[in-house]
Amino acid sequence: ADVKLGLAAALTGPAAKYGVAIKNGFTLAADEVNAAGGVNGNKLQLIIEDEQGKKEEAINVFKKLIFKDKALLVFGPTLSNSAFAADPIANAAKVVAFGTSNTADGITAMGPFTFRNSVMEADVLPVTTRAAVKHFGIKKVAIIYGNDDAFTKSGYDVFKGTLADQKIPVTTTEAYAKGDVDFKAQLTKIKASNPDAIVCSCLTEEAANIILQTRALGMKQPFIGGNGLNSPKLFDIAKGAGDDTIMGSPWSPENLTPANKAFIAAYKAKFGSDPDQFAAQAYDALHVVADALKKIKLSGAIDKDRIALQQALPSVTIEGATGKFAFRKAPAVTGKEVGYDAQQEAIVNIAKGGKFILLK
Amino acid sequence: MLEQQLINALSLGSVYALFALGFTLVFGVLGVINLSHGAIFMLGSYAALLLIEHFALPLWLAMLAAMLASGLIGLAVDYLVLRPLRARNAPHLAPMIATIGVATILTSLAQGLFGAENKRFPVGTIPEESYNWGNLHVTAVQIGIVVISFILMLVLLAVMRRTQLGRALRAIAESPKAAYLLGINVEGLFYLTSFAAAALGGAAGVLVGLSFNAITPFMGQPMLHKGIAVIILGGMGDIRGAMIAGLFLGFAEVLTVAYISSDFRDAVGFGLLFLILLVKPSGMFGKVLERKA
Amino acid sequence: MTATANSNPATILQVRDLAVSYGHIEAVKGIELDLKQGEITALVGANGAGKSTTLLAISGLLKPQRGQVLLGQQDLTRLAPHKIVQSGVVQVAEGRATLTTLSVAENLALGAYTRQDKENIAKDLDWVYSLFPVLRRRKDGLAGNLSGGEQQMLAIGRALMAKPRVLLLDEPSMGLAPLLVQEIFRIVEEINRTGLTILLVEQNVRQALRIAQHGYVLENGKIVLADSGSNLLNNPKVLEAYLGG
Amino acid sequence: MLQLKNISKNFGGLQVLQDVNFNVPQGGIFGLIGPNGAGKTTVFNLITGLLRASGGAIEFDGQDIGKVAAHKITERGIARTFQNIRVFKEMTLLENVVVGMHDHMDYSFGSVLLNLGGYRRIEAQARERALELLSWLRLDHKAHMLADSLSYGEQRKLEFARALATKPKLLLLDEPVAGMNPAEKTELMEEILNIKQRGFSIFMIEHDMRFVMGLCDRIAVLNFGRIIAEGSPDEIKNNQEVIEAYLGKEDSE
Amino acid sequence: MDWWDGFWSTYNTVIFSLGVNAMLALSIYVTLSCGLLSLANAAFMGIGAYAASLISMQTGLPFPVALAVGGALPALVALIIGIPTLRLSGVYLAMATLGFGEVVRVVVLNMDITGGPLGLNGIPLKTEWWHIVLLLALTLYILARMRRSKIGRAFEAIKEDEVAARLMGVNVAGYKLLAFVIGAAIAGVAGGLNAHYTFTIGPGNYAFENAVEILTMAVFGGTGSLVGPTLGGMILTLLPEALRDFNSYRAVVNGLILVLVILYLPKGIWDPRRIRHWLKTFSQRKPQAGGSN
Ligand SMILES: Nc1ncnc2c1ncn2[C@@H]1O[C@H](COP(=O)(O)OP(=O)(O)OP(=O)(O)O)[C@@H](O)[C@H]1O
Ligand SMILES: Nc1ncnc2c1ncn2[C@@H]1O[C@H](COP(=O)(O)OP(=O)(O)OP(=O)(O)O)[C@@H](O)[C@H]1O
Ligand SMILES: [Mg+2]
Ligand SMILES: [Mg+2]
Repeated sequence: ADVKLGLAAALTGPAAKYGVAIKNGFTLAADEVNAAGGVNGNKLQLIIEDEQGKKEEAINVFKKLIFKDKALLVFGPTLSNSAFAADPIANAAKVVAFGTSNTADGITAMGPFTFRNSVMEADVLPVTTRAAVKHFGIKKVAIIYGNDDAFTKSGYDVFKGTLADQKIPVTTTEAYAKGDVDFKAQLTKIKASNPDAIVCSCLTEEAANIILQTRALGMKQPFIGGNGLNSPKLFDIAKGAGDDTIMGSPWSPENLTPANKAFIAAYKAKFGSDPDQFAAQAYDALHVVADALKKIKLSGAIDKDRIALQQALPSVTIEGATGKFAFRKAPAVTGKEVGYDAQQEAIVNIAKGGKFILLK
Repeated sequence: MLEQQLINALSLGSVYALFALGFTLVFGVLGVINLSHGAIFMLGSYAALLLIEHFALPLWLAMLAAMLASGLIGLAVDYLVLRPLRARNAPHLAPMIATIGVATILTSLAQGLFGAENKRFPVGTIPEESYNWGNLHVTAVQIGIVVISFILMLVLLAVMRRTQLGRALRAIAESPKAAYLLGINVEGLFYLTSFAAAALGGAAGVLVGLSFNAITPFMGQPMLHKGIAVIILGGMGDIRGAMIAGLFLGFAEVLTVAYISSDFRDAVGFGLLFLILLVKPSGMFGKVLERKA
Repeated sequence: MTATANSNPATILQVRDLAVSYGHIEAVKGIELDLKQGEITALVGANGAGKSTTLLAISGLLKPQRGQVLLGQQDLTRLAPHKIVQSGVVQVAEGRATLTTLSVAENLALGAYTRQDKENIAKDLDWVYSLFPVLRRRKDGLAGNLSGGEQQMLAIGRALMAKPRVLLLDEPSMGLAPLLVQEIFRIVEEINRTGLTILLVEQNVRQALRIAQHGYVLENGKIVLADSGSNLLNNPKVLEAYLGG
Repeated sequence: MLQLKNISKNFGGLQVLQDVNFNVPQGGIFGLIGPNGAGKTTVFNLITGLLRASGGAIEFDGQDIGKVAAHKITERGIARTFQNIRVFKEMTLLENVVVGMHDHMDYSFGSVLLNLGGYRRIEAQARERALELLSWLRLDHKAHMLADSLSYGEQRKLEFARALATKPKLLLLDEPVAGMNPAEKTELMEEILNIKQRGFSIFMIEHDMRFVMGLCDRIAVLNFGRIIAEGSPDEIKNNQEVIEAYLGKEDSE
Repeated sequence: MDWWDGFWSTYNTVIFSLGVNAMLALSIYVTLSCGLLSLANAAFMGIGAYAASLISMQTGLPFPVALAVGGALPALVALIIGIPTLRLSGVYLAMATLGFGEVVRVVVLNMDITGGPLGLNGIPLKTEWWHIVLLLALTLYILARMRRSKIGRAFEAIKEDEVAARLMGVNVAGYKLLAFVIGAAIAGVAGGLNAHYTFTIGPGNYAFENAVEILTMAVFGGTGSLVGPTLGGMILTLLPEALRDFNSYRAVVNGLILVLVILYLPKGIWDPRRIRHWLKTFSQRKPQAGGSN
């Protein structure tokens, strides 16, 4: 019989740029698994629903996938905010909610059925910062971040902590809001504070624009960023101006492991464009689940099978597009059972000639 | 740093003013807050982008064509949506909400057609390097925006103040019925206004697309918010008011970043709007012509 | 009133079987009117009889249910409102439709909006200013600052700027002080003497019929009486119903 | 009962009223006439609290009402009609009149919520009274129609009924017969006399001389913001200054 | 019964939202019925949601207390800002209240107790279906009673002609404030209910778009009676669910429906006169398709 796996992704609305990549990653992986005969003879069937990046929609979609479609597990939702709304539903129904793009703190504290393979910024940014400081000999930095977005704000919080830990003074901290396109006022202020580098907790499109405007103001500082910058779109917009940007992420197109090379080639063949990190993590997530499914025997009683899957997942380890992957139990919270975070090495990249290469 | 911030403010303010020009024109003549203006602005940007990417048109030509295209969209919106509402004398809320529907439609169509990602104009569409005087940096687009928005405003003002057409538009703004009885082709001028306003919106879209490299289906929304603040601050339908209020908002935002905190930048527009309305209930430049009894 | 020599001038505007409705309410129920070249024709009737409705339909602002308005051979009901003005039928609407946010001079300039003979406009402006000297004195002020009577004069002056062949006046004396009422009627007569055809709607029945060559009485959307002005003024029915006995 | 003492009013630089003094006596009909723009409506707006005087005092029944809020002035017993009709068009005639009784409907929010007897009784009484007022003006047969469907003249009468519903001691009428034909004016004249007979004092602005002279006991004449004459109709009719400023040469209308 | 269980667990959030959105639409209906176009209801909803959630999360107080505070706090804020704001009329009031909403959003964004942009997560699930039914019914009952009293008539009179209402002895400022406060309280309670079944709230949930959405629900349903907003809130909640099959063009269809309703049903979906008219034409000529106009 088919194994039904639900996917709740933001396919329309401003978050669609991630949601669509995520959907692509999943369909690619599912097709691969099915082409190889499925799991224990069962085909994987993806049921994809649009949650529009809105919390109410995420709840509705989760409920539909869990109670109506009887999915064995649900992937998604795309944004951390939506995950805070939807994951409690899954935990209450004892169904695994598997996030591939939720990096915010506290996601996996929601319950034992919450899993994610998205690496938390807290794991990545300290490594990135240390590498950047060493590479450029940085003494002081300025920060710019989006202050009305959960992702960029938590990235900022981590950066702030990291910089304090590593005793790097911050010359000025500037914020912007979603939809802003003109950052010159903030950048002029940063320029006056004369930092050695600019730390940017931003999403790709804003980062690209920020970089371009920085150069237009005659500033030459390199940028340091996290996950949000890890996209070829950065260079579609910023072109060469993005060079010397240092970015840490679990996935890089330059990471030439066989698994990654195969993924990139297959993705290009299927969708005609370069994959990004969101696609890669989605791709890996499906393989993680397929691996877990191999270890269990489906009884056909959905409730039991769901719990069996939850118990099989934590021990899965794979060598995927994002490299070596394993789960680790989320930090404990009193009085509550917790879920599982990703245990993965961060890869530090530097932009050269309009793309990210590994920083040696 | 102050000099650079003043330049930043001037160019940002001009962007707001440019967007608000068309917005306030429709508001002034048709008495409608056309909430699809942001979407039309966005489509103008895409139109020029397509023409340059696929047909390699020179920028000025692409810009004119984009203005034409967005003007036609504005005309279609007027014909299909606003005209029937006028015909039955619908209260103000109706066109406002109908244009929300239009904006939704246009935005999601754009997303279907062009995707959700950011686009930018090809490198070299416009000189990208900045002109430097010592520590001051100004780009060609910045200069372009300031100059173009001032020219457009002056032209629009001259038309409204000094020509028979402008008088006719002001007559319509005050009383369509009186305008009809003067032999003014009121419907025709409604269409013309919607067309012109949308074309101005399209032009703003192209210039914003050029200067910020962030063309997305959603780019109209934040601009619309600012635009609303600007046209209300400037007084209903007041072209000069919109221009001054646009600049004012630009300066307010930039100076907030420079001297207070960037955390509050986006609250400045509406915060000021709120405060100013409390002190002066008809906006900074609005005049009230209401008799009591 | 003396019935003067040219006793049989040509008809310039004809209303044939005109009916106008607001939704389900029929306000004008098939009326006939003839306006003779160069004459004043009065249309009188109680509140809500349908007078303003008739005028609005002639000007094309209301779509008639049926019937025609003929200016010479031309059927006005087929024309857009601005074309009707262009063809020479101009209305001064009820309630002083002055444009209060424009200056007096701008109001007058807009009066000539449809005119093709731009060279004569200045001359006509002088004429209007000589009819209403107060307008010349206030020409740069906002029309909204004029008093009620002055606004009424402006509205009439503005209509004259269109160089109409037929002038429709809807209650020009409403709300005006006695002195001004006399002044307005004097002006209407004066304009008429230049050869302009006028359709005058008035509540001020006595004065209206006194200066009008012809009159119609409208009741509940129907014409109930049509006669010369002076005959109507002495008609016992009119005396009773409209002049308060 | 109403006294204006040295009232002046300016809008920005425009001096609209200057040292206006007059008394409106109890029980009769007092008229205020004057050219367009003389400031008559402004006087009403000052009395009813819609505008504040720039100088001077207004006393009603011996109390200063110059700074009292408009709705409180209504409570004290002054009601008015408007020059350009302001009926509530989307409400029925009956509802229009019941709104006028706002101040006289004393029931608590609680009795509304619980639909208690007190609330129901007061509502029923109000409706009854409203019908009665409408019948004074011969509008009762249209009580349940929307005010919008009334003709101009009927809307003016509805305004009367609504004003009467506030139980005024003094009724201010701003050009009550504007836009009516002579026959209708005659009819309305009778109705106003009726209302006076019922014990209301009336203060009216009107341009129709037959109407004013026929109804008023006393008349004041306002010209360019100043009172230029006050007296009985006959005195006013023959006052040279009034003829020049306002009446014009003898005319029957 | 199995079928029911499955249906209920799949759609109970949607069903909850039906009631909550009906309450929100009613909250703006109250102000509209008094002639006030206030767009602050999203902000009031947010204040209520935050207040109620914080009480649930940080104190051991029972849910009814949390909801009560969620209604009372926005009412208090409305009382304070209403006094200066309600002097404004028409679009100016709309924009000032929109500005207020934006200020609230930014304040919430920059506060620690509210979790800034991350919002509050892990709000306990406390809302049950009968809470919503009860509160919606209570809202409807109170509003219906008010409509039939001098309060409702005062609201209506103010909406039609403020000056005339004032001279009928209506304390215009007072009643406007009352409407504003009642609207705020209803929106706040709705916000509290909503927070306790969506587990998370953030400043983005109560922004410009949400304000406009609430208004749209009311106007879509029709603001002539209580039924209209209730229906409007419910239909616009269901619409996206019903349109799920249109996939990426769902928003287009959504927008189109909005435009069509505004164009062809001027008084909203619920227009008793039109419905009666339809029923009549239907029963009269049976086989002929298409109603008139
Ligand atoms: N916009 C409208 N909607 C519905 N009915 C209307 C409208 N305008 C006028 N009516 C009705 O049509 C009828 C004729 O009105 P009209 O204004 O033509 O009368 P009139 O003779 O000009 O009266 P008046 O002397 O009061 O100006 C009246 O019964 C009036 O109530
Ligand atoms: N709110 C206002 N703002 C500015 N000027 C005003 C205002 N109200 C009235 N005026 C001016 O004050 C003067 C007197 O106006 P008012 O309405 O009192 O005249 P009136 O005597 O009632 O005239 P009418 O007989 O035409 O009704 C006019 O010149 C008018 O333009
Ligand atoms: Mg009329
Ligand atoms: Mg007056």
